[in-house]
This record gives sequence, structure tokens and C-alpha cells, in this order.
Amino acid sequence: MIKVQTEDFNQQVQYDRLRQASHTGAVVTFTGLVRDINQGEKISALTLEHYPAMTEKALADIVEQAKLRWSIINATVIHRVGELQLLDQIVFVGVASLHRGDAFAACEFIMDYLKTQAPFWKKETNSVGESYWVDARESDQTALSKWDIV
Amino acid sequence: MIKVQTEDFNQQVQYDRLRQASHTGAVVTFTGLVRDINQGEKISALTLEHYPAMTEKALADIVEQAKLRWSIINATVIHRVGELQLLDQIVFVGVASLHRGDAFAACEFIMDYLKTQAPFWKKETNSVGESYWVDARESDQTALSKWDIV
Amino acid sequence: MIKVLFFAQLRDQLGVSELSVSSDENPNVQVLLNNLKNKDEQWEKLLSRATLMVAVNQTISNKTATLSSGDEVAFFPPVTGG
Amino acid sequence: MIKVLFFAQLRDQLGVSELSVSSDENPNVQVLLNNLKNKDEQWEKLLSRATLMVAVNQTISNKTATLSSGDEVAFFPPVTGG
Repeated sequence: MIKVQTEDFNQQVQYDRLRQASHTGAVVTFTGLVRDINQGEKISALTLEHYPAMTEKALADIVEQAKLRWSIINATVIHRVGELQLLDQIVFVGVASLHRGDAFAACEFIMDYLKTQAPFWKKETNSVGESYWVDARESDQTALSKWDIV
Repeated sequence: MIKVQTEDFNQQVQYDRLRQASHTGAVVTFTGLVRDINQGEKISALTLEHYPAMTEKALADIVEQAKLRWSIINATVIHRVGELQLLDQIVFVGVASLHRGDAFAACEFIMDYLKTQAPFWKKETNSVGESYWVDARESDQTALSKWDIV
Repeated sequence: MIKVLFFAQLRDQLGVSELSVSSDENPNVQVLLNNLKNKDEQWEKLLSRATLMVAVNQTISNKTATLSSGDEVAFFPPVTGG
Repeated sequence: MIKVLFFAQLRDQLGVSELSVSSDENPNVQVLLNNLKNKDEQWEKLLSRATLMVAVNQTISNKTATLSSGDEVAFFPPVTGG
């Protein structure tokens, strides 16, 4: 399941959907949250812009890439857009597999790929009310190298 | 939090506890389930034996090892023992970190280590009522090599 | 015609979110980029960045991609979701 | 005295879950193992497996570990939890 939405999501609902298929032995979930601090700056809010016609397609493509590499029984990606508050959930990636190795690798791969390929952009507001676009982190590019992409 | 228990556990409760600390940007969870099939054999039930005086200590040691290697804000390990049914939850590992790389690595490390170092043993009952101890999987030993242990 | 979109800080800096260009004059992404850069110095600078990303018909692409009428081309800075 | 424990299929096969041995006669794990193996052929065979694991005072250990009175030594097959 792939979703881009403004609403929050529920961990238990997503987890329950992932674990239910026959043969499932391992479920790995990742959740990204709005940190209260980023690169040393205190944050008060976050806005997520996206490219609506492309985002769900980009996420679906990433999940397809993961399915070519690992044995996946079930996968979910949910990404929120719009205005978010501190500690809000931003993104959920969950993968169900027969064995844990596939679930861990596929979940991390999807996140690494999403971070550099899916058209979302963060704008932060700091504690004195200034807004600015978040810079891409070089570490997100280097994270891709473990999957032999870039 | 480290727990060895016969009771089931709730994903949402564990996740909510992990996500609440300041600075948390990433939560990774792993859940291991009783598969309905193992090494080609249809399973009807599973019993988990353990070494009660040692299990919580062994799990706490593994979490400490992970904390030496990665930046971890919060970590939880819950392992069930006793009689389990098909699709039941067996083990939960959750890690909260500032960044996703640490959370993924620490969570997988804890599971890989647990699989080879924590004193739990599985006894399966197959669909015709035969019980037998589960053999250790060689792939669990080789999984350790990515952490430069063994 | 080809629909051209700009996102995030690139859109803010250019002051434009969307425009249409002739497909005859823009046979591929590189030519389209060159034509856009000719608008003025600000466009030249912003569209020359090595980190500029491009998507053609909602798929990440590159400058060699050919274009035809009805295509949608998006330019944007490095993504920062997740 | 030293408390010796056996778990899982090793316990089932030996038919014993726990026993006590003298600390004087078992100064380290290797000597303890040798003494246990002397019981009979079945013990010799089961305790000679390369995959046998040992914990001393609830910590994974090895055959060179020294022992003293009050210690708890556990022998078990490869673990299969998780």
C-alpha cells in the first residue's frame, strides 16, 4: 500500500495489516518523526511540499525496486504532506517477509531511496519564526552506496 | 526496556514509548512471528524454552553492545517464552535514534546477536503432532559477520 | 506544447511555478534547459546548479531525455522528504 | 560446589537438567567437561559436539574459563530464539 496524505497514521493499524499474510515471519517498520532540533537549530514547525502527480508513482517505483532485490510478502509506504508539528509522524515504511534479513534490507533500502528520489521538500520554521528550505544532507546520498546505486 | 514474558505484547504501546523522547527522528521496530511453515514443514504450534536466570541479562548485554556502536536514544527488547500459536508474536526489538542509519543498524544488530547469543530454544509441533527441537540456522551465524563479530 | 514545472526553493527563487513551451523548439531536456537559462542571469544561475534534478512525465530523468508535445517536465532541487 | 545446568535437546538427551559437582575437582570448564564425558559413551558423544555452548554465571563463556565454588555453569545446544 502506497499513500501520500495530510492526515496522521496509526502504527498498530499499519503493523496489523503487514503481519497478517501467511508465511510472514518478520515485520520491520520505520517511522520518521519531526525532530525538535535539526543541524543545531531549534525547530517549531515543518511544512512538507510535494509534486502531487509524481509522489505516489515514485514511491510505488521504489517498492518495485525493493521487490526485485528481496523476498517481500507485503510492503507499505505512507508519507505525509502539509503542515506538521514537532514530534509528528512524517513517514512510515513497513515490510513483511519470511525472514528478517529481507525485511530489514528492503525497509532501509526503501527509506534510503525515498530520501533521494521521491519529490518531497521540507521547509522548517525555527523558534524565532524564520522559515527556510531544508538543505539536502550529503549523508543521504552516501547512504545509497551500500545498495550499489548512485 | 528488556522483558522476557509469556504474555503477548502490543505494537502501539511499545512504539509510543520509543517515540516520545526529545530529539527522536527515527524509530525502527522488528517483530518476529511464528511462521505457519518452517524449512518446508507445516507447523501447528511452538514452545519456547529459555534459561530464566540468564535471558534478561543476555538481552541487556546485547543492547549495551549496540549502544557502544550506535547513537541510541531508546531501545526495547521483549521476548516471549512458553507455548505459542501460529502467527503469534515471538519477539519485539525497537530502537529510537536521531537518524535512521543508527536505528536500522542497531535494531538489526540486536536481532542478529539475539539469534545466536540469547539462551532461547524453539520446539515445534508439526501438523501431525510430532514435536522436535528446531535446528540452528547457519545463516544466523553468517549474519553476524556483517558486524565484525563471530 | 510542453508543460514545465518548478518546485520548492527553485520555484520561490524563479518566482514561477509553471509555464508552457513549444515542443518544436525543445526536442530534449538539455535544449529546454538552455532555452530557459537564456531568460536572464538569475535563471542562468539557478538552472546551472549541478544538483538540479529533473523528472519527465513524473519519472526521475536526465538531460538527454527527448521531449514531445504533451510531456510534463519538472525541475527541482535535491529532495528532502522522509 | 558448582551447579551444572543443561538445556533443550541436550537436557532431553542426557536425561538430566541439573547436577552439582565439586569445585576442587573442576577448576575450569575444560576439566569439568572432561569429567562429565567420563560418565558414559552417551555423555562423551553429546558433550563433544563442536557446537556445544557454555555459560558461566549466566554469561556466554568458553572452555578456558576458571571455576570456583558457587559458580553456575550451563551447557546448551546452539540457541534458536527470536
